[in-house]
Amino acid sequence: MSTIQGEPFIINIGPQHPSTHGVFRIKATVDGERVIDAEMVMGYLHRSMEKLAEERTYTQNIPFTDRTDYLSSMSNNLGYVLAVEKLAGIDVPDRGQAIRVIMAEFQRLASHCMAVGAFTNDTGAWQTPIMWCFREREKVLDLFEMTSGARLTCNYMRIGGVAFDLPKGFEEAARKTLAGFPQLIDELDAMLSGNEIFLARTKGVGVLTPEMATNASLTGPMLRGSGIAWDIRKADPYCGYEQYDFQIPIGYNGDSYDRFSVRLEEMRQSVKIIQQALDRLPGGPHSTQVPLALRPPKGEAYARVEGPRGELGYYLVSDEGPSPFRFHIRPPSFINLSALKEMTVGGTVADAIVVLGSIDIVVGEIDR
Amino acid sequence: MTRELTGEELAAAAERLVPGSVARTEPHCCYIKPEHLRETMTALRDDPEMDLVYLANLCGVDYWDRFEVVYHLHSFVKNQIGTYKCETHDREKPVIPSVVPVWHGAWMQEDEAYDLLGIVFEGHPNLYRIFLWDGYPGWPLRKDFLSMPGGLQPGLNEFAGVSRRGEPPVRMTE
Amino acid sequence: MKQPFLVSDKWYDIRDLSNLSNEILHQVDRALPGEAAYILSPLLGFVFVFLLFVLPTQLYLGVLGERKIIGRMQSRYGPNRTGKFGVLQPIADAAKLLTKEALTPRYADKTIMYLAPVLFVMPAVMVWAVIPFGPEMIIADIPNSLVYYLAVSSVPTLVIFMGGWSHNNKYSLFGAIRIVAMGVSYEVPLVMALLGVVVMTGSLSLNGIVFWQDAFDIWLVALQPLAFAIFFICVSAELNRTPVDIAEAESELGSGYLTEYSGMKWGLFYGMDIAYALAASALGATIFFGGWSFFGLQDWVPSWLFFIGKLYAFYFLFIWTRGTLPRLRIDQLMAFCWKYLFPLALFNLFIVATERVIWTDGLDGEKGFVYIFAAANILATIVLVVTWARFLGYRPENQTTKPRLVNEAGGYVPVTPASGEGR
Amino acid sequence: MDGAGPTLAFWALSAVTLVAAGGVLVSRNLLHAVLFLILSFVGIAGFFLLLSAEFLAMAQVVIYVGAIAVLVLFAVLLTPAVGRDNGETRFIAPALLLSVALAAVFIFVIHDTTWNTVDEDPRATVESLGTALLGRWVLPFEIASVLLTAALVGAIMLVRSPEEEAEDGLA
Repeated sequence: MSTIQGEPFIINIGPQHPSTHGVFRIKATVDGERVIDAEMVMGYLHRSMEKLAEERTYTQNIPFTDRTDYLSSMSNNLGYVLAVEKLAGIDVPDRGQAIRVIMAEFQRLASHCMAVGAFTNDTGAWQTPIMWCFREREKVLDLFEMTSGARLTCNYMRIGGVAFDLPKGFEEAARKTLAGFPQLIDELDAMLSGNEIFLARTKGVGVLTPEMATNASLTGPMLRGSGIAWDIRKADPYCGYEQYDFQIPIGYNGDSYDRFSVRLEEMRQSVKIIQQALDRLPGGPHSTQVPLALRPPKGEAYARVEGPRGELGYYLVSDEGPSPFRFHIRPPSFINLSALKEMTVGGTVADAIVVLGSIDIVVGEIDR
Repeated sequence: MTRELTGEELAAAAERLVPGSVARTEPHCCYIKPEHLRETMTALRDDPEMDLVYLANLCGVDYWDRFEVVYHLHSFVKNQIGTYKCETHDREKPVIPSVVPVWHGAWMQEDEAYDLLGIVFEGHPNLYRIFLWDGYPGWPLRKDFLSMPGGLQPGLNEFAGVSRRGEPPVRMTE
Repeated sequence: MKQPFLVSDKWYDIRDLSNLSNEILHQVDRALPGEAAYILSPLLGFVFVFLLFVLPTQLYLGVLGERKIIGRMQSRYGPNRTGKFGVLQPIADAAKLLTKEALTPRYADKTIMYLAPVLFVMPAVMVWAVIPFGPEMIIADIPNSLVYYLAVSSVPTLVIFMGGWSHNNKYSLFGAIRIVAMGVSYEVPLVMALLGVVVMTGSLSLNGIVFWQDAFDIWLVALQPLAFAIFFICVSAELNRTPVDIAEAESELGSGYLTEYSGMKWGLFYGMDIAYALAASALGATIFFGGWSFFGLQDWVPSWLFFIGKLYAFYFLFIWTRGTLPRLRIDQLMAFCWKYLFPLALFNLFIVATERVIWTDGLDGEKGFVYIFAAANILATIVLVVTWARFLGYRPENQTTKPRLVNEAGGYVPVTPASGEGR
Repeated sequence: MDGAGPTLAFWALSAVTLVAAGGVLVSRNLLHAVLFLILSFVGIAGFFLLLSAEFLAMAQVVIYVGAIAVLVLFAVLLTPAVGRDNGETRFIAPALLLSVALAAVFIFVIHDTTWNTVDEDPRATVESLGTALLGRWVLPFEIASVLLTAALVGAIMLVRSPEEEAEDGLA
């Protein structure tokens, strides 16, 4: 007995498609509903930031990092300033570090809200979870606006600290915002984790074995979803993460559902971290004085943070000039795409969309 | 804390696994000879002592006189990170062996380095211009690529007297 | 069968609006010669039902209600800028759609592409002909109105296929293929489920079914819960509502068969989708929720008010599922239809037929036994649903779906039984 | 069956059905042909309605328009040359001959048969249809169902892949 073989044809998922989250294209060869080949096409949003950064001073480069992963600008700022501080050997005061942790974790909350919401949207839940997520994300963005004046591209971190001290009333506002999150996470958990349709759509879809995940350099929830306990906040603590009590959530099978549930649990952990950071917010200056035209000594540095999408690394090479000789971003969502083909081929078109949603890409970061 | 392996440790490990593979050593990194690159990387990945199973970052750098490809390798269990490098001095056709057979994650990063720096990764299954379109003139991240219109030279012209480059002649890669 | 109540034939008796139309017809018949009334009566019915009911409800309560309620479910306001509470939003929508550029792809089959939205409207109007708004308020009281409904409601599948195929677009073709596969499959359990109703009530007429429910003082949703569940799922599938909207599949196919439609051509599809949902709600309310009857209260309150109330309650169910549930994949959907719904519908039919035989032959159609049957059927539904799922190898997820938590970073953490293997 | 209305309807339906049937023949796009076929099915349903056989009319719509036409559409979709001109064939002469012969037979039969006219209204109700199908004609009815079931099972078996058979414990 033979299976019925259709005529394969190519279908372009993107560049303008509701589920590619930006101008990103998958050239999928499909046989009926089954994907037999997938090719990624990107570069629609390429702005050559790495080249532009070589023309600007170290401080001037901070706004660029906002615009790579525009959904987690605080984490991007943080990774970059950490790299510069490592290169130049600058110490950050305690208060500055605590503020950085608070902001980075709030950014993780906001970004995971978007990730979880968009992912459920990709599975076909008609906008409801994403709207709930947006409701809480808005409050986080309000906090950012209160602190840095901007909502999306905050440009808040500075080399040696943060741009401004926390405004008056921030702590109460932050606690009020935080209070909403456990409820949101429980709501999402109740609505999706127990939903048979959602489980049927996500469980066993886009399975990544731990070996595959490691070999394909995946990071963040993708890696943890496959059962690898890896979190740079724990493994290589920066900004005093070793003082905070939190845990790393890891998945079981490495399927789309595990990535989703890991993100949800990470949000819970972030809430925990922020509460601890707010409780023990030290006094003192928020920043050290750093010369405007900073000239770090000759050398190179690779610093990374655990961004919402995974290991966000910055590789800087200095030649004692006022601007980096080489500025390289290790973009988590770009490298997480490495395994897209392996995860989608063999599944249906609908599965491919779910897998893409579970990777949680930001096209600004892929193309840079 | 992640332990950053020093150049000596990295070189010792590479020499132990593949004798004669180390080109030179610096305090924080270790240069591998291109002809031994893939062999050494495979050995480092599979060696239980080093356990560098994870390619954290792959990045090409243009140093005017040479191209370097930087590999940041990571071990989860040992929690250590090491920086290996591989360099080529040929500016016309820089060729470095591909490590895609060792790490699948290198695939797109090597594509990117090829697209922006023009480093050809030998043995890469699908080397193409991942961001820019086919036929794009030149390699934008090279230091001699003149990107600005009007014949302006790249550099910090707005900071008087701090132009640090310009010594080597600027070529139009058109 | 008891007579529900004595409708006075006075034209001002608003308990039954058919008196009014009859009066008008009578006057027309007297005034005009020949068969003018013969031609006028369907027109009059059309005017009464379509212009006075379908169009306003569809435009206002359908579109606006859907947007407002889903907005509330998504913790936002919904339309609130046009008029008080956004009540003029449907009109604004229509004005926008009418003034929009209607794009046509160059290689589209233009005739079919233009024809499809027009043909899509036709069945949406036609199904209302047999929906009883009251004991006499029905345009065409034909004896086989249920079959008529099913016949007419099988046409949109075809029209959607035409629309999807005509664009020469791969996404649209995907949608078209999906709707055809799904429409044909889900019609089978739907008809099987309704067959159970027909066997129990012994009537193919919608009005007859309502009379039966009124006579025995029970709604068929209690008597045949399994049939109701199957009906609801199948109707959702036929209507492309969200848990099963794989033909539109916004996130996968970018609206499937609607991808290339724009302007009012899209607007017709959108509006008529809601009209079909309302029609299906009307059918569901009629068959399973007693239609215009309300345990004798319809003698005093206009029966069509009950009907419309039930209709919107049913329609709210559609909105609710749409605002809550994710979408199934097509292979899961087809497997669900053929492996789960279809056998259950057959079981249901078997049970109902047995009960009917016992009831009429052994128990002389005693009224009280209906309630015993209802209790038995509710029990049987639970047992059947659970056992058939178990038989197909499905086990509910009892264990935690939460991820494991570790304190230290390191390599791969193997899944041990203690940490929840084999969830 | 008298009065202006039914007569008008009869001629309108005849026109629609015949034009649609002609469209099936002349349209070179396979999908258009199928759509014309569907239109002609609908026209036939209209005739049934005109003959007071509502149930037959509805069954015609449900089965032919809702199911069979959709299956034909599937068949057409799986044909590679849907939109191509499908008119050219080497069998024009035999086809013409065959169709003329067939038409002659039909016209002869229609012309020569003495058609019975029934005076009373022949109401084919659902009850009578059901009684007939499960009473007098139960054997052909059941044989037809068995045949269809066999065809269904056969079709399912044809498209099953070995992997599916292996993984499906119920098979």
